[in-house]
Amino acid sequence: MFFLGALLPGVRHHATAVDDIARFIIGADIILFLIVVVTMFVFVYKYNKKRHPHAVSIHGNVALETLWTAIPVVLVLFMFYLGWTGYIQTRVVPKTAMDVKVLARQWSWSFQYANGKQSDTLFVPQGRPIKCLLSSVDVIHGFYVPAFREKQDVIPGRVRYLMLYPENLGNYEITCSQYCGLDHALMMTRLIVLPKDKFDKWLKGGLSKEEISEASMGTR
Amino acid sequence: MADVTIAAGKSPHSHSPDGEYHSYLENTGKHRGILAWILSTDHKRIGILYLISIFTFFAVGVVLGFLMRLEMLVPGPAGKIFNAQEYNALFTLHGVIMVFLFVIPGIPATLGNFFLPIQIGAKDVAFPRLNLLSWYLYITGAIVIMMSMFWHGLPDTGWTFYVPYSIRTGTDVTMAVFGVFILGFSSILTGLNFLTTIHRLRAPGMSFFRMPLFVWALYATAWIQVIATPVLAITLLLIVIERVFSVGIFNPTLGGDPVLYQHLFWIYSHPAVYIMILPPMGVVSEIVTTFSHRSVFGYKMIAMSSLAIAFIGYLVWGHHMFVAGETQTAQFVFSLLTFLVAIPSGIKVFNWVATMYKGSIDPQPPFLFLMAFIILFAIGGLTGLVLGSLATDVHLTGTYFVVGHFHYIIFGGAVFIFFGALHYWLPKMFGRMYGKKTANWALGILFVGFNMLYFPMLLLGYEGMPRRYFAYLPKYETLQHISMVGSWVLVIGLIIMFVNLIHGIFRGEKCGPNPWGGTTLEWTIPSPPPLENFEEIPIVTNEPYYHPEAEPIKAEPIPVAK
Amino acid sequence: MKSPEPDRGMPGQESKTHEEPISYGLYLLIWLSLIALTATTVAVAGINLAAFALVVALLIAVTKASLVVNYFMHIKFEDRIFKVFIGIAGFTIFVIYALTFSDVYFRR
Amino acid sequence: MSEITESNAEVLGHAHEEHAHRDDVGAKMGMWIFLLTELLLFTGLFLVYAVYRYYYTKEFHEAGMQTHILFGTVNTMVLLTSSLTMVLSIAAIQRGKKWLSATFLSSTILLGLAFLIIKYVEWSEEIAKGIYPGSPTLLAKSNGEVLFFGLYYTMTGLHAIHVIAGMTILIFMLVFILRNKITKDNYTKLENAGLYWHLVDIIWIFLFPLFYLIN
Repeated sequence: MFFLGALLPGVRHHATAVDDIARFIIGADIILFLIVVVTMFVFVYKYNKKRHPHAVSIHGNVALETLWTAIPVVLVLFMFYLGWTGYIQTRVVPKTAMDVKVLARQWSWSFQYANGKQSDTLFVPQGRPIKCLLSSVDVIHGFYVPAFREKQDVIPGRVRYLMLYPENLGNYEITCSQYCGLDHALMMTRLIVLPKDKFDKWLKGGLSKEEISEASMGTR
Repeated sequence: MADVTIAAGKSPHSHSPDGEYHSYLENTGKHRGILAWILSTDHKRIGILYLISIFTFFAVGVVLGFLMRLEMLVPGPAGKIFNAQEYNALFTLHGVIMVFLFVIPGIPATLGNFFLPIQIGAKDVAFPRLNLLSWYLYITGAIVIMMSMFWHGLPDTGWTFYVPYSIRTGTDVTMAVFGVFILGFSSILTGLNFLTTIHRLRAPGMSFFRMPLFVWALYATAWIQVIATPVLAITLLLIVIERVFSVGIFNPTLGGDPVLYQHLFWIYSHPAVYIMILPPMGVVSEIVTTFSHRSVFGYKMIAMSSLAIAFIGYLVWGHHMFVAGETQTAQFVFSLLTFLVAIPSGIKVFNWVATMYKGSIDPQPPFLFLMAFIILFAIGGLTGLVLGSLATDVHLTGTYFVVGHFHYIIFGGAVFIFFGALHYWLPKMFGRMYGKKTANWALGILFVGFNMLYFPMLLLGYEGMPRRYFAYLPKYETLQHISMVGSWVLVIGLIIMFVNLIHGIFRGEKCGPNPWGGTTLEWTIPSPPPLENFEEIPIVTNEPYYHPEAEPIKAEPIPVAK
Repeated sequence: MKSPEPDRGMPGQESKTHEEPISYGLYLLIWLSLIALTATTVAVAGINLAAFALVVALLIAVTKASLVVNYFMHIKFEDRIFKVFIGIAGFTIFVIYALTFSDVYFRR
Repeated sequence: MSEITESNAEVLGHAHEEHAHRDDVGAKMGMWIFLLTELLLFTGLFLVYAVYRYYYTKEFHEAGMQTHILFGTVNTMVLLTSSLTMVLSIAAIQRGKKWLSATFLSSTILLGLAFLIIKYVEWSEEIAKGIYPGSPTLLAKSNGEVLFFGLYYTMTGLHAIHVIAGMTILIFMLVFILRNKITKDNYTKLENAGLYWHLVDIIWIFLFPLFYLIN
């Protein structure tokens, strides 16, 4: 389970928090799985009719049944707690957050900044929380940034939001996670985290293609 | 603890001393040939009609799924076998056929129809003609769905028919949705029939807590079918009304709320998962006790947890919509309830394993299917915990992880045990045994193929690959290829298994009425069962799963054979 | 009014309904109450009760429905299991509303 | 769920000792379960209504003013009366009065027809005003009103279909009474048909205040 980070390198902050929660749950899962499956195999071996020709009927054991109800209850309640606290952190909107309007349509994304600048790639400055305001002009789409472990469906007729905390420079995928028709699979774009000064320059329209690609080559 | 055995349990041949009787397979009615089957109101014949039709559609669904995996041969959009539109139709039809034509009717309509009346000591279900009608509705619904293929183009919405896409798309969604609507009524009528049968037609002495656990599971399932299916029916009808009469109901441009559609859809479709999984759970309880040759551990607990699952299945539909813009209150409530739903299912697994304790286990093919079930179902259930937790669900929902999880539960859980149930009961239904060695080999291949096919999906999902993509990024290629090869192995396993079973039905060795040493009522009558099931209605005087050879717990030290 | 099945306990007999027919008068009385309730709900609708209007209208509707269910549909005189069935459906409906509104109510 | 442990299982089983058995309670139980599914079917619609009424309280109010309270009220009375004649028909057959029962049943069918005619007049008036799904007049209105009328036509329309289905069943029952297939000793069919008719009535009892009495 420690390979989770290796499966999909994340950005710090929320992504690592999600991976930690997943590690805990999957770890508990593996232990539970082994208990059940190993016990089963032991029983099947030990009480095989060759070794154990006369069965013994046991109709139940209240203490045991209470125990194996109570322990999982506590365990899953703790999992719930982890999941809930991990989630609500991502819904907090800090005052410093920058608004970006995200418009989804069949089958492309477009991003609009406060100064009116439009882009089909999401450029964001490093270190500043981004509040993506999601809206759709046609059907339901899903705004999904795997590296950030963040996702939100984009519902037509409504504005939803999603918080991004770009801590590391880099170039990440944005995909559509809710089936939206013919080219659903191709509805992809990039999230590029630039250093703050480069971003400001880009926002004013002064950043060349080379500079952009160079800036976004940073660590992934 | 009972002091008397079941009346007919002593001698399997007590039914007909001279060994001559009319089995349900013989034609005794006025019709001949195929008419004798499609006009029969005998629950056993209807069960077999269902069995044939359901596995026909299963074969179609498997082919579609196989083609979907084949599409993953090349990553990019170029050089594909199917174009995007065709792939979208593939997964839509795969979902619709597998969910509505195979798994939901699945065990209840086939083996439930066949064995429910026998297991409670009845001669038929409460409404035999209604039973036949539900099969006709099933066929009608299936034909209507198939007609959508030849009308305006294959539906391409996914089996969930989410609005507004399902309202806007030009493909023939109306037909497909209407077909599912008809299937809903078939399902409702089956549920209604079973509920009345269980309440009214139990043999003398068969109190609720003497019913086999399979009957309990069907009882709980029937309640879900009856209470939840109408909600789906109306939801789908609203889509038809919206498409045909352009009435504004869910359409956001007219002020409608697409999320409300999702609520209504999942109010049915989450409980529907329990329609799929509860009957297999009942079968597991039967198989585990038969082959452990002892009574089931915690009978009441298992029976009650069936009802508990049926009930709390209604409380968690919102977890399909965590990222669909639910309010935080709803997210909190649904996530919490989702975790609590895990408990009764977990309890059942513990009970089954505990039933093996100090049993005398005879690992025949059905039992091996059960072991495969426990492994796969455990993986499915435990990955469900990752999805129930909000923080991780946000990352994983809508990805391959969900696809993997769902298939572990439904295919690895429900369908594997459906296969196990076929291996368990086909000798009873046809009086002939399949090749046991071949069955074990088929299971082994299925198990390997299954895990090769679906385990990579869990990893792909964590890597962030969304589902329903006809093209994918090159970085997913290795896992996709493993998964594709897994689908080939799986199909080979399926072919071996079905050939073996069908060969067994027609050419297999004749087997006695009770090849496994089962204790429920169906094992007290000859194989194949007589037309009337019971010559004399049995009188039940003890609890189910009474094994005369099993020693009570307070017996002398257990003799262990060296 | 007792359970409609006095003969249930006797094996060998078929279970048919042998209930005491309810008098025409009682049915008429129920119908009159239903008509009166309809008149009331129409009359009340004319008064401006603001938010309570819906509550009052629904309360009257529930009263009318329970009269129909209990007397016209004989549920009052049926086996307990029938009431349990209705209870199951009613509770499910309650759950469906409550949980849907756990989302919808907090949306604004 | 203590009902499940009912100890009368022993006696329940006897029902099929006779091959061609008759289980009236079973038949009624099946009917009730079917009615519950019908109830759940409309629950879905009422849920949609409830949610949209919550979203668009004002618009629903506006739109509700445009429905005909008179038609609604008269139709409620008609349907309630048809329910009365329905139970009277059963009460009559229980007492062995075949012709009285047939008369009451016929009046139920006629009242059902009256309901449909009034409904037809009402819908015609609305359509004449240009209010029907997809009409320019309706689309010019606010979203909430469009949804209200969408639901109005869907729900009353679906209810009308149930009335027609109910009448069809009742016509069969009338034939059965006249042919002595439904008698003093065997009237469960009629009872079940009546149960269906009452359910249709109950649904209308809820539709009425929700669509006609929003003032």
